[in-house]
Amino acid sequence: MKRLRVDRWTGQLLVASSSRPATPGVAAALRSRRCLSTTTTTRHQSAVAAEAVAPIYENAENVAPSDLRFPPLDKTLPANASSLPSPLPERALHSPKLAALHARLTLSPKIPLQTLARALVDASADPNPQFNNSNLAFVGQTLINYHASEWFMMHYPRLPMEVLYAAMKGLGGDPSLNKVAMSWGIEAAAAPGGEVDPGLLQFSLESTGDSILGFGYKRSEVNKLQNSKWRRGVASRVVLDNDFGEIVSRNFGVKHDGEEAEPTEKDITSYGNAVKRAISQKAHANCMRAVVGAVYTHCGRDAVKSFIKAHVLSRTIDLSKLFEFKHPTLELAMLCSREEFEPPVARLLSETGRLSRTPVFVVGIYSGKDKLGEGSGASLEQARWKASMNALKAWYLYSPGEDVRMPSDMLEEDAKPWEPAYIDIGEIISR
Amino acid sequence: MEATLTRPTACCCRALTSSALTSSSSTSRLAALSRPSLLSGVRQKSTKARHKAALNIPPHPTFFADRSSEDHIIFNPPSSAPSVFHTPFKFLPKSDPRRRAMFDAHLFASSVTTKFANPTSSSESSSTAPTAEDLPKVLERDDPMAKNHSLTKEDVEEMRRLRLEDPVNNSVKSLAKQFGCSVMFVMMCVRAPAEHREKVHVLPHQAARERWGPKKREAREARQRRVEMLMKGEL
Amino acid sequence: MSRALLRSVLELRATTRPSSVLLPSSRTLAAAAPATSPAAAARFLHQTTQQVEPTQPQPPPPPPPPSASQPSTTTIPSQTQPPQQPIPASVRTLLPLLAAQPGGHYITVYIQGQSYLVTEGDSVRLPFKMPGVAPGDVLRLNRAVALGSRDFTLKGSPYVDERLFECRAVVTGTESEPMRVKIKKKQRCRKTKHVYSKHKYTILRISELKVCKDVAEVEA
Amino acid sequence: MAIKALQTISTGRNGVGAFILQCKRIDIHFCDWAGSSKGMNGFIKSLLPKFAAAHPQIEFVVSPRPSKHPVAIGHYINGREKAICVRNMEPYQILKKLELLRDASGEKLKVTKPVQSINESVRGIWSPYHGNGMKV
Repeated sequence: MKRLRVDRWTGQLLVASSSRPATPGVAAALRSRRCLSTTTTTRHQSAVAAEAVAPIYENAENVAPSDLRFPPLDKTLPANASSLPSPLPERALHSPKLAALHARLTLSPKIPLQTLARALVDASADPNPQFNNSNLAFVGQTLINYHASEWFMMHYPRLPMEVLYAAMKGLGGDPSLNKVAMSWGIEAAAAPGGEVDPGLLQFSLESTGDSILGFGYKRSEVNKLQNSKWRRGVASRVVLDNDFGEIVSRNFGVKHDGEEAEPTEKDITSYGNAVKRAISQKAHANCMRAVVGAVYTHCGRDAVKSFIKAHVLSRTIDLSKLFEFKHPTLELAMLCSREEFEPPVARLLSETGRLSRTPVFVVGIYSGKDKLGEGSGASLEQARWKASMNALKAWYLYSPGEDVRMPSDMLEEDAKPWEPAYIDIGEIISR
Repeated sequence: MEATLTRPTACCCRALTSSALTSSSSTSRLAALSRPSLLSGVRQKSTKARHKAALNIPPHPTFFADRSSEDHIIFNPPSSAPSVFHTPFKFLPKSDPRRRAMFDAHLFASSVTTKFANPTSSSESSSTAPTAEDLPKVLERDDPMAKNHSLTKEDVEEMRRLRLEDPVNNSVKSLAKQFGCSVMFVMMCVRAPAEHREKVHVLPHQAARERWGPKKREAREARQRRVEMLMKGEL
Repeated sequence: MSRALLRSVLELRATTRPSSVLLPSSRTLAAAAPATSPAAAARFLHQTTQQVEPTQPQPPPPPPPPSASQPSTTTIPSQTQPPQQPIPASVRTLLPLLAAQPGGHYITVYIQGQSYLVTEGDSVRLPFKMPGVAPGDVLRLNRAVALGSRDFTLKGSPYVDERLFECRAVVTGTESEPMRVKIKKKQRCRKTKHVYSKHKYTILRISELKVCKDVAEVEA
Repeated sequence: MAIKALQTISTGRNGVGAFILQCKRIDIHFCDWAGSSKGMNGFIKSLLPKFAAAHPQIEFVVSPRPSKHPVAIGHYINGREKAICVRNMEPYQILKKLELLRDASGEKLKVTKPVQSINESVRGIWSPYHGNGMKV
């Protein structure tokens, strides 16, 4: 992971005074913030309980008698609230949904409700970085991807880079974090606005906020890559692309690993098409990352590590289903030659129904006397392919053990001296 | 006397006389008499009144494990396919604690099938279990010429010239036989001229495909998809 | 053949010292009464509401307070432990092998007389409603008949030694079955009596299953 | 590059790592006029404050529903609802019903197996081609 002085600049995220830009060091500078046309209520975000700014209330006299019998539920709604892009931070203290979400995640009392309310405001709802969750989401994403990549590299040191990217996306990517946010009971508001309940996730389906989230550089040849058959090697993905090896694109618009998602005319109007689902998925994922960023900002490094371990790393992902091979037997032979094992030989372990319509051959791949893998198939060729694939998976999915120590464990006080971990020399590059 | 569980070798020839009937126990004899199907008097699994004794299999030895008074660990590898998360002993890196602690190799290999356990297992067990060498090789193209690496540059040039000059007579097989190398090597060195490929391979191939009916075409596509699924591990 | 294999291992005098990680004995969650929640003693049986008691004054909890997985765990004085028998030799040598095997572990836990074969992350539906527990409580299950990995099985007589494993379950809630109707009718009598029943069952999630890696340390 | 990667999404299990109460909101409707809502009105005055304080993770919405029977509706994270009509019930009976809503997970009621798991089998699925066969 690129080195980042995370603790230095999260402090200023929250007390976002207008003088300094919110997040220096992000590759693409955020759009210059447009200071809000000061309406009668000036908005400012502060970690400490917001001091009372007296928004103007409708005076109660001219309210019709029937309203008296059923007084409006939300008294604190100022008259001009709907003109603001997102609810006022002070309203967070009176939102039952927000308090319920705070308690449901058993967040520490050090995290104020205003920060949680801010985590629920997406960049597409409120472009002003001082009031949306893009900064917190950026911190959260850095931490989640750091802990996830560390977990994978320590537990499965021989994973090929492509499979590591797929595993990282399976654990910390948008689809997975969207499911985590849903499992927290986060509901989305139909449309963003100042009058919305601060406990709802606010993002707009039409105007996509252009918050750049994550590392990676904009490739100049991005359209060539998508249209023609240009090859994008793994090395270039490590350097240029984001944490999951996907192309970073300037205009936020919805990208699924490169192909341009042009919503047709019909798509834009009907609710629930692929583009809108992707926008909602990204908003939920960013909200979850913002909560992780808030936990880090208020409770520190250990708290966020246990939070990520409890909510993200505890999810299961079957790594053996992420592999797709092209020439398994050839690759196994190259592996054995590289490691100076005897060349692999396929042997028939057991078979049944050779002349019938549904034969089963169980083939084992042996290197000298040792058995590397075993596979069964309807034909000898398929069984041999499967056996060599299983042998390769057994090689790539080697694990030192569940309780292998991680570099981040060294940050605790009484950490034992570090034993060098096993680092693999790399996967087999074959034709 | 151990007898593997196989179908009882009841001969079903018709010529058996009724004497076979008297040998079976009295109760089943009455049942056999009453049933015309058993005129031959032969008792088979297919007949309804089969003998229950054949199904009376003793329970698995582990049920008789000595009810010792203390906890004990038994070693009972399952009869199932090995999982890819069990790294073979050979694949363990040198620094791995499991290798350093000198675990006996066959213990881990045993998580595969003990029947075909690794020959390095302790001596008395190898007498029964076949070693790796006895198992028949699969699809071994022991093409003796495959590993002949004595061709020089001139040979390759000569081979190219011959091939381009007269692709029909100097076919890949004849060149391989002539230079004593594998067919794959010849094809790697030289490619037939375009029109020859067109005439001999591409056109007849396309012509054959046109004659295919929908069933055959779908079968071929299904076979192609099956290979893709296999490579994705879905099959 | 497998007997010979086993004997060869037992004679294996090489010191099997895989990289051991200290069992977090620091956590002093006392072995709860079989299968009832540690917080149960603090609540009467028919107390229905979930009392969010302040946890007793334990040593000052470490600064990061959000223990997401155990919101309300209180420690109760554990009743007298069964006399500590010494750990048998076969277990001492083979348990590290069992613990080191990849591919996960399974355990047959006993809850109120019923045995459940579970792995980590399974959800168990008990055939009864457990009184005095609320969703989110953590139970320590210490009665197990068998504990094993792919090739090795630790069989208890009749129960496995509690110190050799740590199995925790979280109460996720109480589900009820669909309404069942029992129609009671006698022949030649038109009166039919319908008896409706809808029992409630507690659902547990096995949140943690750890096999102790280093037997010597457990005995210390 | 020989090995390509397939995309999957990880699955989370409530309780492993972190436990989240599935009931996120309970709507409580009462009526000042209806006699059947007498118990509910008493419950709201007496027991509801303590119950709500004990469960900060549940959002309670109390609103009148004139000339209708009192009802408690639980909303769950999987988007489903459970409504319980508490007409003519005493406050303590209503408290029991609210606890039922709190403990429920919102899933449809069905008979399930005692143990439900998504893990691979530890000892693998039996196959006739492995192992030594059974000596008879």
